[in-house]
Amino acid sequence: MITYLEAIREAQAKALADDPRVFIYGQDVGAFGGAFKATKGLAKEFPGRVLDAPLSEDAIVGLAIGAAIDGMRPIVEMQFADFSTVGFNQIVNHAATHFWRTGVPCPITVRLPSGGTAGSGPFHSQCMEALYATYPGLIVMTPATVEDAYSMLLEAVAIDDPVIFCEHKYLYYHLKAEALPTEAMPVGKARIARAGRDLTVVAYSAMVHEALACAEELAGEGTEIEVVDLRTVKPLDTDTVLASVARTGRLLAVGEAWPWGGVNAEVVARVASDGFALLDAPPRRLNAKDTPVPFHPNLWGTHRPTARSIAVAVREVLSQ
Amino acid sequence: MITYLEAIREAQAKALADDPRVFIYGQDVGAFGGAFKATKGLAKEFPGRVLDAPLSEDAIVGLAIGAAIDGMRPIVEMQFADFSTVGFNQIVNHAATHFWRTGVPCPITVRLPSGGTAGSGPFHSQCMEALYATYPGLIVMTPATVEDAYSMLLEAVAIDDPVIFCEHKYLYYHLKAEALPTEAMPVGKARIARAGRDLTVVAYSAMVHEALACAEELAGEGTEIEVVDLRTVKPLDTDTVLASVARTGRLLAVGEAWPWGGVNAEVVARVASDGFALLDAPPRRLNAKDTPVPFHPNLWGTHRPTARSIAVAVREVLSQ
Amino acid sequence: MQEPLVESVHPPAPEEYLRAYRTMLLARISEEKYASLYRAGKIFGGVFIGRGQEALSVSIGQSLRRGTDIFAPLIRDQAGRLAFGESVLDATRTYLGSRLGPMRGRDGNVHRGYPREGHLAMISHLGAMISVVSGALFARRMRGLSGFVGAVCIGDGGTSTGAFHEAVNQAAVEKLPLVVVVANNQYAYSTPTSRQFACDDLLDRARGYGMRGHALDATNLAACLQTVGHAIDLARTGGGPQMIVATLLRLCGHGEHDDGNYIDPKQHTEVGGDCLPLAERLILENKWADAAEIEAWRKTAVREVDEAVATAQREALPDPDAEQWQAITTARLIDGFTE
Amino acid sequence: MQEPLVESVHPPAPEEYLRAYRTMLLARISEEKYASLYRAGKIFGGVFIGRGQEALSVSIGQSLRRGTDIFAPLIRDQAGRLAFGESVLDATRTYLGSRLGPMRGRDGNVHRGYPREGHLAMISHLGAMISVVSGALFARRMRGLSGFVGAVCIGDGGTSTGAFHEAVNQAAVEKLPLVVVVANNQYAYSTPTSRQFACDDLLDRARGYGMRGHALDATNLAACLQTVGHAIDLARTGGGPQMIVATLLRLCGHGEHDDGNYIDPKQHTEVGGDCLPLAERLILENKWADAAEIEAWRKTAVREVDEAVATAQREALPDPDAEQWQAITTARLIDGFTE
Ligand SMILES: Cc1ncc(C[n+]2csc(CCOP(=O)(O)OP(=O)(O)O)c2C)c(N)n1
Ligand SMILES: Cc1ncc(C[n+]2csc(CCOP(=O)(O)OP(=O)(O)O)c2C)c(N)n1
Ligand SMILES: [Mg+2]
Ligand SMILES: [Mg+2]
Repeated sequence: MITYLEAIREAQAKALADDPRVFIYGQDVGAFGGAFKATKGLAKEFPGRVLDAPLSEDAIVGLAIGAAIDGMRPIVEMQFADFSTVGFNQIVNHAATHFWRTGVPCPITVRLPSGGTAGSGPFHSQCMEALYATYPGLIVMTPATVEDAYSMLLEAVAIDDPVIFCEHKYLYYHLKAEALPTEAMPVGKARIARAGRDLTVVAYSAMVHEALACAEELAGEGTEIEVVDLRTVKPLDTDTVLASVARTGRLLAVGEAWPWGGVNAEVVARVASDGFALLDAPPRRLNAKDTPVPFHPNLWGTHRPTARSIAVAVREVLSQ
Repeated sequence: MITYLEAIREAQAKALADDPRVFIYGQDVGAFGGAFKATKGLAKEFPGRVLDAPLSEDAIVGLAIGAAIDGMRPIVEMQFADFSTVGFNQIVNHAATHFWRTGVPCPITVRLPSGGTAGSGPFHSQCMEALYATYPGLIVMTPATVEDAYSMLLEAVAIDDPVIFCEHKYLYYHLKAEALPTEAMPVGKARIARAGRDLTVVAYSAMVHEALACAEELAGEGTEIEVVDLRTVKPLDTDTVLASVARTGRLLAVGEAWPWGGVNAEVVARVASDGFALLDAPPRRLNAKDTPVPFHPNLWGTHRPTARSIAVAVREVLSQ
Repeated sequence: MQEPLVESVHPPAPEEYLRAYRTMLLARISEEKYASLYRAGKIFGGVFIGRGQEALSVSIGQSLRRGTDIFAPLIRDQAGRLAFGESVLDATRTYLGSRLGPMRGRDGNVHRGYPREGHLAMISHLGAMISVVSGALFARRMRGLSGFVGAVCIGDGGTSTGAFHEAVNQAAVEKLPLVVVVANNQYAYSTPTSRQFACDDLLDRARGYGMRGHALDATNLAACLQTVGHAIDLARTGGGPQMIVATLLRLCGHGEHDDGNYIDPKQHTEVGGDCLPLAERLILENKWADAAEIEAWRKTAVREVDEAVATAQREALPDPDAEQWQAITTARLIDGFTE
Repeated sequence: MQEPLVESVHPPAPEEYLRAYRTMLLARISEEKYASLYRAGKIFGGVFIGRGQEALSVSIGQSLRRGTDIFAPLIRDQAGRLAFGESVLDATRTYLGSRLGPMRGRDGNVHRGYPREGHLAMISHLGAMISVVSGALFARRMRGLSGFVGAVCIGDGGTSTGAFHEAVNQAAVEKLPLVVVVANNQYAYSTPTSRQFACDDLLDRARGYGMRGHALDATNLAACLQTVGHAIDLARTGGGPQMIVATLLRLCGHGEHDDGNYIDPKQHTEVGGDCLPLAERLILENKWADAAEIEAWRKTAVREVDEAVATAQREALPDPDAEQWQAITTARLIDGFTE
């Protein structure tokens, strides 16, 4: 059995082994193996290629950009996604614009340990995928499975564009697979995580699992929901989403991020524009509440969508 | 005649005169009067209350936050909206969360000279309203008229919450009014900038004027479009938008920002969810292209929506 | 700007010293309690303690005047917080998620604060609090007040943030009465100072900002009280911003989830003195108190902590249904979007 | 770490000096041309020139080796760019929006660069280029190369950015062969240094990072060539990162839209020498060239600039219909969203 977190470690080990241009840079990623142990043992296995950085997110990303322009394939680990606000400028104004401005690609991968877990609070729980997806020039990956965590991270390092890799902390230990994948779905394509005829739930990252749990529960009541796992939010695979809505006629977009804008708004807007005639009922969104992510589990459990609140929303859409 | 820019200056003069808690802080805002002269003469008129800051956006916002928590009403001028990425963390993680976390409000106003003008290029043209609107705890204003620039800035300073004030550089000199307003529409309410029966264009900031120019042109062809000026993008006045769509049956959301996510996605998603039955055709969006904002006017003129490209999109929606 | 100050340490007034010692004791005991509650799975979120840093921290809180001054503590400042007037009960409430705690379950543990009382509520992003303290000082100066001062804590790791640099430089330009206390405890999480900076002495940075610098051995409570007190006095009386660089060792893991096994054992001999027994020894040597008295204080502290835990555990937890899910205060401007 | 270096200036080899002088002349003349084109409404975007800063800038470009080294110029580095090997034609193309310019109309003027040749394309956000140069150096070291160096320019204003601090500290920790050249031209836009920093001398910062510092009078070309050359040599030969703090005055507005009327006239007497005539005087005094030769060089430079303008003006402008509107290179991952 291999966890989502181990898959991330293994993907990095493979990238380091296969490609001498790869190195890892971030706070405590060296001998310590990272705050979550995503780089455990790698500093020893690949001497001089897994390096501790000072507490300087702007300079961490900046150094990675310079190395990438010069032909390397750096992987940056942010200790938490939330701290990427401090490296934000280098990511969105430097890495993202470099290819378009100069014709020279900037292949960095920025790993963002993302999303909420019980007790993490306002500054260790954020979902930042939409922030980055808004900027031209970035690829934004949001793997929901062990297999995707592994194969998409490999792909992130391999492609010539900057990638924001949003790995979900809630899945780190909870999610397990039998083995690492040997084949992979192409990046940029969404996946039907569960087939169903009554309603399409579009989700990504940890919310895929809440949606699947909800689907399981509703199946007992005779309702079959289809769950689409976006896998990447930029590019966003509109075709797969539309094909699903064509089958079900109903859409619920579920995301852990805040309600204003973001992936859910983008999904609903695309379906409303390009699949208007497919809809038998108004599309709906389910998001976290419009406050900072609360610290206490009692509040946190209500702040973000869960299988239970998804089920409530599904029933509402089905009733229309 | 008073310009949009002068209205911003006058609002700040009035705020300084009326409320001893107000001060202005930013690069070159003092004796020099700001890069755009939005604070012209104010340092002299209000000694010690209009202060030049070092080239330190994070510390500029941080100082304003501390002063606001301590009872002041700081106005921060970013030299360009684009540089607010460097003060981003203090805005979104500190100012935005403070009231919710502690119960103590943080009434700062951050002025962002926003949007494109010919020749400004990738780093002096950005529209950042959606970035900030995503975060709980912020109000985001996007005035499109001289009157709104004046009265909304006064309101921004008056309210107890942090406000991101997106003033559009293209409107600074181009837009003129007879006089400053003595009354104002409430903040948070959208405005029907032009009434029409055939299609609703929802816009904000500079795009309101492109939409109005387009409406003028189309009126000659017998097509009457209604233009809704959002005025604030957070809160977003869904009711006024829905009421307009109820009259016209058709929606085109127009924004100068990039296509993924943002205000347009939010508008379309809200209308699709809450006004599905009102729509006679699929809603549509028109945005800038998904690249950095180009420097050369030849490219820039095509990158962002214009009256002409809006007309093309309007005809497309009307043909459906 | 003057040369870094290296003061000869003469013991402070006994009452001051004993007050500080008792607060250190309370900090140590309360944090040991939180750590054990954490191990028992009774605390959500991380537990980060100030073991070994109490002398430095208490000196800050005790040298400040609540009601006049601003204090921005960080994760290792239980002692400073208590000395600045926080009750053990409020601290404990935050750890145990009581709805009556200052953060009402919305934020946790070390993020607590009481901004109206000048005790700021840290955000996690290191370096961010410095300019915010400056802002409060700036506000007070603008209102014509005087005699106030602000103190802000930062670690060796935190000195590498851009926020630190911008804010310290800004405070110097504005000549604010700010005391920046750098606790160089040799590690930022697992990262030793050799991977954090390359200067001979962080104190050299003071001159580069045009600030007065103060070196300090933070294992020595008398030195801490004297140097911190002096720097705060200087700032308070118009001396401009001050930078203290205190040397010590983090005598624990980064948080209670971490055993800190990467800490170089040599550090323990070089800078690893534990300020608490060292302070106790001085008390006994000076006969300011005897062992029995100290034991009685310890018992009092243990009782206070136990009572706080018992009280907080009886209190209601946050209730999502009673919660006001709104991040702004201007009700009419709450986004109408409801899901 | 050693003491800041104050070197006695002995004139460099005449050929080196004359080469630098001719590049300065070309820089000055080309920028005067851009300024007049700007006034005539022929240039989009801002025009920012390096009047008075040419001696410093040229010394950087000329001391570096194109193909081996990395150079990150800023807005006042026309001279350094040309010395590092940029053609006047490519510079002019960028100002005039030619589609054949390095930025193809996508970005403009001072933002141009040729990253494949080690000439980086600045983003506007000040401070951001420093860590990026470090990254390229880091990459080269990792690939086992040696003998390379990177130079990065920053202004007095730029030293206040968090990005500057993080990057300079990082370079010191990594012991990279980086030369950070601070051009203290007394103003950041309208802001005088008194509102920018409070230290006695920015050079004091070098020690705080554990870097060697070099003071420099940037009105003196011989001093610039010597000190910049020396710092670059030190970095190249394993001396670790170097910081140069050069003193001069910005002899123009911030940009050509600005008359700079806020500049304190006293500054002109104190630090306001113009490096170009000063360099010319030294040439004449040393009889390295006579007035007629210098006049001939000037004419050559004028002709080169005029030709570049004429050529660039004949070239096609960017065409939105021919433009590839895609910000990423992996075609299969372009977002399918089309409007
Ligand atoms: C900007 C930022 N990046 C990363 C972190 C994650 N982080 C939390 S504590 C810590 C180490 C802090 O070290 P130091 O400043 O020396 O303080 P100490 O823990 O030693 O008291 C890190 C990296 C953070 N809080 N903020
Ligand atoms: C982070 C950031 N904030 C603001 C600006 C706007 N700006 C452009 S140039 C400038 C002044 C720069 O002064 P200095 O660093 O001294 O360089 P100089 O212009 O004197 O060469 C400012 C404030 C910017 N480019 N980047
Ligand atoms: Mg530390
Ligand atoms: Mg300058």
